[in-house]
Amino acid sequence: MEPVNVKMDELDLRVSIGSLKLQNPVMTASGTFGYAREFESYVHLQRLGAVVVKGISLEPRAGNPPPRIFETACGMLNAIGLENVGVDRFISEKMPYLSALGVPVIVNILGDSVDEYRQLAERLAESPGVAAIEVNISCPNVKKGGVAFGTDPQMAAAVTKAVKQGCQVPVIVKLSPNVTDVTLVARAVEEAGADAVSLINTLIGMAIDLKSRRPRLANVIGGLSGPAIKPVALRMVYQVAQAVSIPIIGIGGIASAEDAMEFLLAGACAVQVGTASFVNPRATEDVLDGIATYVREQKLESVRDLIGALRIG
Amino acid sequence: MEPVNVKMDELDLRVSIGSLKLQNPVMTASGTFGYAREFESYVHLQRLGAVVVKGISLEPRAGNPPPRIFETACGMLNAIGLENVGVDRFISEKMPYLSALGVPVIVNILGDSVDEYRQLAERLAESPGVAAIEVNISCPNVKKGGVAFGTDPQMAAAVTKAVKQGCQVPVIVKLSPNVTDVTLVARAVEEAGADAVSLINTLIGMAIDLKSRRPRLANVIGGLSGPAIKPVALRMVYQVAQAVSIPIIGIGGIASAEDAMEFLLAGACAVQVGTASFVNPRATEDVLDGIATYVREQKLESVRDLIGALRIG
Amino acid sequence: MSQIQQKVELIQSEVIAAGTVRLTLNAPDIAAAAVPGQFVMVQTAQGLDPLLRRPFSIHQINSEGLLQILFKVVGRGTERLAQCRTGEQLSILGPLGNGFNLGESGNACLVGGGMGIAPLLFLASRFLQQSHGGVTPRVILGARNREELVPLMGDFLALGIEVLAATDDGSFGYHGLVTDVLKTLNLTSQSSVYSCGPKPMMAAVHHLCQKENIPCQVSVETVMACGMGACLGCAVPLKAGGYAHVCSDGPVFEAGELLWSL
Amino acid sequence: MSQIQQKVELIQSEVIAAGTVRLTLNAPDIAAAAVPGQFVMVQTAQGLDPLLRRPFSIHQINSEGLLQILFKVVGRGTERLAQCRTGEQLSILGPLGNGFNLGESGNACLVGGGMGIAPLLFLASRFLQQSHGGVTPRVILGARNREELVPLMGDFLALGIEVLAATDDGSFGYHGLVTDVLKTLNLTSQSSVYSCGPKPMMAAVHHLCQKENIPCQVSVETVMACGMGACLGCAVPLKAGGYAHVCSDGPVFEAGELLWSL
Ligand SMILES: Cc1cc2nc3c(=O)[nH]c(=O)nc-3n(C[C@H](O)[C@H](O)[C@H](O)COP(=O)(O)OP(=O)(O)OC[C@H]3O[C@@H](n4cnc5c(N)ncnc54)[C@H](O)[C@@H]3O)c2cc1C
Ligand SMILES: Cc1cc2nc3c(=O)[nH]c(=O)nc-3n(C[C@H](O)[C@H](O)[C@H](O)COP(=O)(O)OP(=O)(O)OC[C@H]3O[C@@H](n4cnc5c(N)ncnc54)[C@H](O)[C@@H]3O)c2cc1C
Ligand SMILES: Cc1cc2nc3c(=O)[nH]c(=O)nc-3n(C[C@H](O)[C@H](O)[C@H](O)COP(=O)(O)O)c2cc1C
Ligand SMILES: Cc1cc2nc3c(=O)[nH]c(=O)nc-3n(C[C@H](O)[C@H](O)[C@H](O)COP(=O)(O)O)c2cc1C
Ligand code: FES
Ligand code: FES
Repeated sequence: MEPVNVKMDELDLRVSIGSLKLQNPVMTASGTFGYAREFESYVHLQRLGAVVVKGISLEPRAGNPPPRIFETACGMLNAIGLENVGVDRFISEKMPYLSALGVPVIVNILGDSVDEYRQLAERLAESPGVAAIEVNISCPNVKKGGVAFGTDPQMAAAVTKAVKQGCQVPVIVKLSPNVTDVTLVARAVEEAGADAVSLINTLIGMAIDLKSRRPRLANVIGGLSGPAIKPVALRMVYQVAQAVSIPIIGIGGIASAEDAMEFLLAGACAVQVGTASFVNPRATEDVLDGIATYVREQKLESVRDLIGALRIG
Repeated sequence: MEPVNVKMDELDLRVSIGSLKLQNPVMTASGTFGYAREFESYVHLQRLGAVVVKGISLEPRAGNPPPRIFETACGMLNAIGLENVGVDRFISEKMPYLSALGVPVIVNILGDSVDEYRQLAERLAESPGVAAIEVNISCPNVKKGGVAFGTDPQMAAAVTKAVKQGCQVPVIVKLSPNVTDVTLVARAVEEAGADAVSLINTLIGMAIDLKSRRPRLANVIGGLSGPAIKPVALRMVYQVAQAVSIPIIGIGGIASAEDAMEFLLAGACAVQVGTASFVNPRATEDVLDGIATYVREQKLESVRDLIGALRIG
Repeated sequence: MSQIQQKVELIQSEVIAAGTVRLTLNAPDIAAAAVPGQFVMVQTAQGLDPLLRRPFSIHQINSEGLLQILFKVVGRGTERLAQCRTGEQLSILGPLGNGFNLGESGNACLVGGGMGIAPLLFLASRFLQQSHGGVTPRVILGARNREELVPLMGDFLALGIEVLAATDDGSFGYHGLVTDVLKTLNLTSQSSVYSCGPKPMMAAVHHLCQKENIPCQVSVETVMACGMGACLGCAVPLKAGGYAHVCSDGPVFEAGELLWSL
Repeated sequence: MSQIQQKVELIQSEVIAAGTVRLTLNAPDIAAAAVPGQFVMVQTAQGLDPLLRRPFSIHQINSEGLLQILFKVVGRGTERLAQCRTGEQLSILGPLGNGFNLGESGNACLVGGGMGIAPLLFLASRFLQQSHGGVTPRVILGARNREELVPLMGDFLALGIEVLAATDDGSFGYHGLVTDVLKTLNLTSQSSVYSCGPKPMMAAVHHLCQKENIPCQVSVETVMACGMGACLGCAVPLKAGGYAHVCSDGPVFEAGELLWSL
């Protein structure tokens, strides 16, 4: 692993997501960083703002049959099918390593019913290392639940309320971009008590193999991520920033510090790096170093000076 | 200009969009091919399936202030603001050249009210060269009208009815991808009498210049097009193909014959090539040559064998 | 207007100053049709990223069909081009745009700043070669400092054209702006000024010429997607209202037609 | 498990048969840590397209820290790699995956088809170098025809290993399948088979070994995004139900663990 080469002692990169204090605004995106250990050879994990782990369900899930991924122009489709070890094994097998890292651990959860979300929140609230819960109401891959929760403001609010009731830690609701008006869902979950929103999850996409005349994914459709979707993500973050007053975490196609700072300017308090970590496993740390360098070179008092600092008109 | 190098005499590439017969399924996308003349040095225009021209409004429009375009990962944002010469000058200055080409001319129209759409259809119906009208209810750039028509099934149906009343030529309604469920709008315009639907128009996106902290587009938001959006477009064409029985024209990120044929397999009867024509002005003809070569090599009876031939399960 | 899309061979790539590169392409068809002020659109990637072509003024052509572009490395596309190696094939479109109007003027003055000198070399050689007896234009070139300016002057000197130099820091030639030098030439309404460079420089040249009633043509830059009038992305505001399109109505304009306040 | 992300220099690029390329990279850190059957993820573009890295088996390493990959040009990524020139820097990740279990076997047989031979060369040399006295594995290689097969054999012969060849068209060696050759060797449950190649070939090898009760390891391929266990994209179905991940649980598996019907 490369040595840490950007001095950050004197820089103020701290941001808050409600009561959750982060040493800097750079997190991992759920499902793209495994359970963090996978990246220990590449990234100084203790430098991250927070680690967001793969989506966890009540019961273990085997996931979808292959092929599960396909590369597209500046992006990729995935239909992993939310393969995960289930909440019990997550707590017993994965949390010990994660909580020892010394950075906030945010657990992404998904359920098939409002009650499952509540149960997940309750189970995780018992695990002391969990700093916050990110509620995935937007995954497009599972037929039951996933889609409906994220596209219907009322359902999204119901899930938010249930999770809030189930736990004391900050609750971040992760929004789907596959909607006509993302601000409606954002406002609904804000009213329902969400401490923050994160966006965007993947756009729904598809690809076809001309040779076999079959879909490239066994699941037919999948989630589009990567640099290709960044303009859509940035627009939605900007729109939501005008609509809600809770903190926003920006996600979608972030591969460089410049990308990340665009999201901060648009109104995000923090960002998540997703697909970029597949291409460059050190992407999260590279984004962090780039932000730090910018804050130093521009002599900003803190990284918070960037948040929402977009100039219009 | 390069000589025509793919022999097509013996091949059956014909497709129909309702009563409109095309010699092949390759069209241009509105707003990306000017008024066709711009491409006469690069493309044998008479070989195209149809020419779709830049969106026309009742009155001339100056368009948005610059910057109007910005390159993104495998795509571009545009906020041209529907600059156009207006329907009168279009008919007097542009139609003579277009109708002399000998290929169907499809006129893309946009209005700020249902009545404007009807008036446009009536005016164009008087011009003998107009083979069909494509109704742009989806352009995200103009604050009045544009967005609402395309995202609300009832409004979309109202516009469709008005245009149908105003003219006898086939009416193609162009759908917006910025909706939760594209099939709802597709079904609504089918019921309202649309002869075909075309999709997708651009996704709404945004980009920010870190140096100036300003949006990259004077209009703040713009339409995302190009290869980046192809997976979303293909998914929506596939969904709409399951939902309606009128012909579908596939649009979005098509840059090669392989791309085009994916749309045919997903259920489109024809395709439009947009942003790719900026990068490779010969893109439409290259797509056509590639399809012809495939039809010959695979010994298909006609290109129509590909339409909807996706295998699932 | 006949435009060509072609793969052409890179014959030579020269770094003529830090971050400034000159490419020589074997493009006889485009070279034969080109006039000064026109440009080419160059594809910079093999894949889909960067997606769009990049516009470059035609810097010089010769009778063997070689065409040169001169550019500064400012981003991903120009970086890619700077890395291209001799023998590689580059896809280019051209010649595009309208070009300068050389008119009757026996008293032409070319005013370039930074990379704005790129189209002026081709323009200067055309003045020298004009059918009704060549004329030697006057040339004023400005840059930030000696390092930037001197490498750009060589080609003009080789044509036998004297260059009036100005640098921001005074490290070479006149210490100040090109407009200060322009003032000293006592041009009249019978002269013509041809200018290309950074926007503030061209605005200053325009205002000076307007005051003195000297005809002035400028070559302007905008972001472009197509370079051929199809996307309408390259709008510049006109004094009379509305917009012109740099790729098809320009890139050369009568300075007075444009709205300079923006 | 220590994995490294590094820019490494391309030392040599050889076209060893039509569409088959071998790259030699100066990657001492990765080479030092690698075991046979592991792979590297190689970035093929400078820009964002193609976006994802491509996985390639480690074909050979040497004591000077050079690492080779051997691949067929099948798409955009491999095309790009085939065009890379000596001196270029390539970003690679590795060593990844689990590698073959060399076990105690004094009677190893390596069965490769097409590009499946790539990891077998490294494996064969390790067998020769094993600490407790080298053993010479038997090697069966199959391909469609002489043109494809012969260039792939040279490195094994240079190691002093005899190659049993099989071609689909009989133009070289045995006319038929590698499994036909494998049958003639009379392997037992004390032997071990190591196989890599097209899926139908590996399935046939597996079924033969299963019948004869011969231990068999296979190296399998899937599409990959990360190569390091993070995306869960590289699933292969297991006989016992559920999925394994080729990049982290494999790419080498006991053939009996996998579900071959799919
Ligand atoms: C008609 C015309 C002729 C031109 N001739 C020349 C020439 O002869 N020599 C030369 O060096 N350049 C010339 N340019 C500018 C040149 O096209 C840009 O420098 C180039 O496109 C940048 O590409 P890039 O990918 O390296 O930069 P990008 O990565 O696209 O951009 C890097 C930075 O430069 C800015 N930028 C990009 N294009 C422009 C532009 N046109 N104007 C101002 N800022 C820009 C971007 O906003 C960004 O901040 C010309 C432009 C036009 C329109
Ligand atoms: C662990 C591992 C080790 C590998 N080792 C080698 C090696 O040593 N030598 C070698 O030549 N190849 C090897 N491969 C396969 C190699 O990774 C692919 O050929 C390569 O990724 C293709 O990239 P491309 O961009 O050229 O093709 P693409 O443009 O991505 O694809 C071109 C065509 O090939 C198909 N394709 C792509 N990847 C695969 C794959 N993994 N399996 C089957 N079909 C595929 C695509 O569906 C498409 O039809 C290995 C794969 C894995 C997973
Ligand atoms: C392979 C893969 C798996 C993902 N799994 C999850 C998940 O379990 N839960 C979730 O909320 N989002 C998941 N996502 C979405 C990402 O967290 C992120 O929202 C999306 O990929 C957009 O960001 P990016 O463009 O930076 O990748 C996944 C994305 C990918 C590519
Ligand atoms: C510069 C530009 C201008 C456009 N103008 C119009 C228009 O006037 N009317 C319309 O219906 N669509 C317009 N579009 C959308 C395209 O027709 C097409 O739907 C979209 O770009 C997606 O296709 P593509 O990815 O192939 O470009 C425009 C697109 C671009 C890039
Ligand atoms: S660049 Fe497209 S119209 Fe000028
Ligand atoms: S390739 Fe990502 S988990 Fe295996």
